[in-house]
Amino acid sequence: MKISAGYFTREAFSSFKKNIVQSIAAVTTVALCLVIVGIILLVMFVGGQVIRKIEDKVEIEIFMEGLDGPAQAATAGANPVNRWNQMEQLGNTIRSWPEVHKVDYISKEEALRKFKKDFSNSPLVVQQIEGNPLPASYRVGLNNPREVETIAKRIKDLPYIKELTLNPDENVKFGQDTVRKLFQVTRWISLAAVGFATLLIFVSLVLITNTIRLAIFARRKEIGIMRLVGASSWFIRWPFILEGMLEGLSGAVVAIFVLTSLWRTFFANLATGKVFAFLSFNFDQVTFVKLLLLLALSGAAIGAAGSFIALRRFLKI
Amino acid sequence: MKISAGYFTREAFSSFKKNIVQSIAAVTTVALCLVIVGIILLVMFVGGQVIRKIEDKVEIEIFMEGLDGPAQAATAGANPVNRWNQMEQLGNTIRSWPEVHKVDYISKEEALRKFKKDFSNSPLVVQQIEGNPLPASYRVGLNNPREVETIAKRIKDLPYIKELTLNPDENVKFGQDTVRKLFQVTRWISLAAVGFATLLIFVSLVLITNTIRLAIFARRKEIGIMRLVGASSWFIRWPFILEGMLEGLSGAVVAIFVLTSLWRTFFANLATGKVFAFLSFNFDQVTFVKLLLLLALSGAAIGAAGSFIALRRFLKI
Amino acid sequence: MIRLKNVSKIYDGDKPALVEVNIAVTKGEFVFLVGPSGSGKSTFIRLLLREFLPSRGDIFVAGQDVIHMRPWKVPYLRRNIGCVFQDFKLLTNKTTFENVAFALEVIGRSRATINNQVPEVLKLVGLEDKLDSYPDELSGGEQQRVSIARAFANRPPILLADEPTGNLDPATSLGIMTLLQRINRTGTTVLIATHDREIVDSMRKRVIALEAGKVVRDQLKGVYGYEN
Amino acid sequence: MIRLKNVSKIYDGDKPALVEVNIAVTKGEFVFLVGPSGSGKSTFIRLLLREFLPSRGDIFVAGQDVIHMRPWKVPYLRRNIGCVFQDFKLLTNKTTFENVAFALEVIGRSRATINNQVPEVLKLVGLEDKLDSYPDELSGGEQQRVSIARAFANRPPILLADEPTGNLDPATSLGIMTLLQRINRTGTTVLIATHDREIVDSMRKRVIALEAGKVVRDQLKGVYGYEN
Ligand SMILES: Nc1ncnc2c1ncn2[C@@H]1O[C@H](COP(=O)(O)OP(=O)(O)OP(=O)(O)O)[C@@H](O)[C@H]1O
Ligand SMILES: Nc1ncnc2c1ncn2[C@@H]1O[C@H](COP(=O)(O)OP(=O)(O)OP(=O)(O)O)[C@@H](O)[C@H]1O
Ligand SMILES: [Mg+2]
Ligand SMILES: [Mg+2]
Repeated sequence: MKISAGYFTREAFSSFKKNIVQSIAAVTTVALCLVIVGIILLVMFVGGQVIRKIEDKVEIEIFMEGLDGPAQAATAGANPVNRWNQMEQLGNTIRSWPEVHKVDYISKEEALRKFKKDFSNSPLVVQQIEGNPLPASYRVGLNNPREVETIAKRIKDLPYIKELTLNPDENVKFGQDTVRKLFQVTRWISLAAVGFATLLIFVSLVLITNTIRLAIFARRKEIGIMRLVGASSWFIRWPFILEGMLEGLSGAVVAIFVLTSLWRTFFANLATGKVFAFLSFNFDQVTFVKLLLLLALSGAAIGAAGSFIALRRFLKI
Repeated sequence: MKISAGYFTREAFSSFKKNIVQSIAAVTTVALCLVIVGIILLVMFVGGQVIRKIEDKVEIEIFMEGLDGPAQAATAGANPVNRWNQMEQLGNTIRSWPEVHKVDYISKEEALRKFKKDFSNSPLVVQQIEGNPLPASYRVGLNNPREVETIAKRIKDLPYIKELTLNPDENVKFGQDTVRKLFQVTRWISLAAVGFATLLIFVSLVLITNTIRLAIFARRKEIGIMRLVGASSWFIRWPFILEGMLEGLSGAVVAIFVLTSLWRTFFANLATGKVFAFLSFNFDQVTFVKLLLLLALSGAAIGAAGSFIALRRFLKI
Repeated sequence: MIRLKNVSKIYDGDKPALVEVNIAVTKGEFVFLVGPSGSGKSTFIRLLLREFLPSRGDIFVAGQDVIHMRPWKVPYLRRNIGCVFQDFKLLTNKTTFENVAFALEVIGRSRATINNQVPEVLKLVGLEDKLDSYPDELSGGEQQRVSIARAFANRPPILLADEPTGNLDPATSLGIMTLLQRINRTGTTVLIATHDREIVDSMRKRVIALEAGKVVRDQLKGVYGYEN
Repeated sequence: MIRLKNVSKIYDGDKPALVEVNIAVTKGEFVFLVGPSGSGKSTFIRLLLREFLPSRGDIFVAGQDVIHMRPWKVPYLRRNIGCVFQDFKLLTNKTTFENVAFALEVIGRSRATINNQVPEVLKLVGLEDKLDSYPDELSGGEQQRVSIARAFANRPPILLADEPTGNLDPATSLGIMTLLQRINRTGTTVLIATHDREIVDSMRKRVIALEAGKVVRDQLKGVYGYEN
């Protein structure tokens, strides 16, 4: 058969124009649905980063009794130089684990400074403190905060740990209850967000195919006539599919335009603005452009698929 | 004219049945949109309660130097009984303010117990504490946490406050920076949620009227014929409007069914479930039923309005 | 009853569909409108129904100024005119019965009257056993007869018919024409656009002939009159 | 070319539209199908097009078994049949030109051929100045002629016409009939359902008469033959 792609394309465009009411309806539907889905995806992305930032605050603290550098170590009895070395070694060991993101050393002085600041309301307490009774500590940050329990357990099983902390179970801490609760809450929020996004995407699909179905339903007579004049199924189908793609793509372009404006005036300010500055999340352009491309592609695909599905019942002989 | 409501109703129902494809499309669209809007409203309601719960944790602390009941007061010099009375009076005054929700007294003993618990990792610190250097304090909870700054200022200006706290600016505290940031964040989240909900409602309106418009557009010939046979605008309009109401209402009923199921399996569990138990928000049935009624009403109204609007261009003579 | 004064109608294109038409039809007349395909017969009828306005000229129907009429009054004008459309214009979602009943519902007839009159009217056009068929379950001629039945169901003072027998066999056509003549005798003004030479020639009524939009002949007791 | 064996068609209702029809039309024949309104003429034609299947019986068109045909082959059958539909079945979204062109696009004709042939075909039916009009900007007779033009545009071996002159004046009708006769002489099988007594009587071709779905007459050089 000598059916040219040119004919189908011409047909699709002219039909798009001639059925402008239905075309506009389809384009609007696609655009609005994609805007909503796009916003949800952006919010989920930003929210995900915020949650990660919050989760990243989860750390393991290791309190080490009366040790603060070789000099003071001398006062702590036993073999001070040896214990100091053990402490260094402990830090290095932990730092070498791939799951560990950073290991910070808090000296006794730092601990005391922080204590004095915290109790500035109770000068009597501060007055009573003599010398520096606070222990030095390591703060261990993890790449994946969810591994905190495993890593804490592994730290407790390290050599020297007993000597350094005297009582590992007490002195290797990660705020167990709060952390568990935090992860429960964040997981719950993530699940709800994913659920809602999935629902929205599903709803969008239904609404878009619905609109296209209605548009094609209104043209069922036309399709019947084409059949009677001897047009094959694909000959009828192609222009409709291309028209659907055109509608989907136009809708996606509108959605992309809206999302970009929203992004410019809103989300982009978030990163630099004061409100969320402390979260300082970053959202690279690449991800955004990828999202837009995904939207455009989905728009075209949904439009085409919608037309294809809607046509089925009218193309039975 | 002897046009009976019966005729219009019959027409509306029979047209709903005869144009079942369009009817189903309209009902689906209404249902899906209302489900989404309903979920957003529920989430906003629950989220609002969560935010309030978090904001309610904002309290003003008043630290009072070396005072803990008439007995110990004696050791603090000056006129101990008098100061004790002043303290009682302070508590009562604050408690009498309408903005204040509760005033809790934290005695010196309680403060010490908490201190010891917090420093269980540093036994040396606890060892060094002699007697009880910690001050007693009031914790003031507010009805509207956003008034915290005003109330704190008012407390600082109370009589006796200087004698009781020595330095009101230091010892009347409410975590100023954190509180400000918290309120900024919660306000931002609320704004975003309201914005998104508004957008969703707007989108729903457009999508629903779109679908109805398409359905009516497909029947423009029919409308033209009715005109030519001498039907007045309202004679044509009524069945369409009733049909739109029927579609909207059916959609709302479906949405109500879906939302109720969701509510049963999901939101209701939240209140009792473990995850959010610590927030223990309550969501009374009345609010939920009100929401459902609102949805049903909106469904019918949107359907009717959508039909009315869509008809306009076809009813011009 | 029907009066056109210098009426011209030019559609978007250039060629006019009607040119300076002056016609007066008095109450109770029976008129044939003839002319070759595309000569403006349907345009003439649609102007009387105020489906659209003429480009120039004045039109009066049933004592009303069709052109300067308020839009909301148009339905009342149309209720005075029964019209058989060339393309039938049946409501595809309604059965034969409902299509005819619609013309009565529009003027607020009671259910009882409708249930009574509609089958009667449909019997007159020979469709008594097709009451519950939808238009696309009817043959071409049957659809045409539904359109005819609807046009006179509410006994309008004016009856317009655009090619009412184009899809009917000669016998049925004659039956319909006899029916229209009987309706005419009760005082109804009847105007029929037709190509049916046999019928025009045999009935000998007033004939208005159009050609390219112009009235070329207006003859009492005329004939179809175009030679092959 | 066309063969029906014991074909009956009963629509959902009770009364059959066609009863035990046995007809054979050979290649190059010219046949009139006559009968009163509702006698089954359109049903006959629609069966040949496989718009639907008969309730009983066998149908062969252009050497193909219409009933046991694979669905995907139906379009190829239809490309062998040009059909003038009683209700025209024009694509309302396409102009006169595009409507006729569609029949050629369907069989994969090149743009150049189409641009060349379509105006020629439309000239044959007298629509050379309506190329860019949409169906609802055409008079009834003009629409009918577009349908006729589309039916023979791709020179099909079989031409079916359902009431092709119902909306045409006698002169134009005669022109169309002469045209169909000319097409018939080039070897095309032509079958015309019609109510036009004048034409049937003057042309003296084979006449098949239906009545209530039954073939009551099949006569070479026949006449319309129903008495009023
Ligand atoms: N809506 C329209 N837009 C443009 N031109 C139109 C329109 N309607 C009709 N015409 C043109 O006006 C002319 C007269 O049309 P009209 O329908 O009045 O003819 P007619 O006498 O009824 O013909 P027929 O006997 O074929 O029905 C025709 O040439 C037609 O093409
Ligand atoms: N889709 C259908 N469903 C039910 N009955 C139908 C259907 N189509 C046609 N009929 C009935 O079948 C009978 C034959 O119809 P058909 O259209 O074949 O008649 P016809 O000879 O073409 O008549 P006309 O000259 O009026 O066009 C009629 O009584 C009609 O009501
Ligand atoms: Mg006409
Ligand atoms: Mg027929």
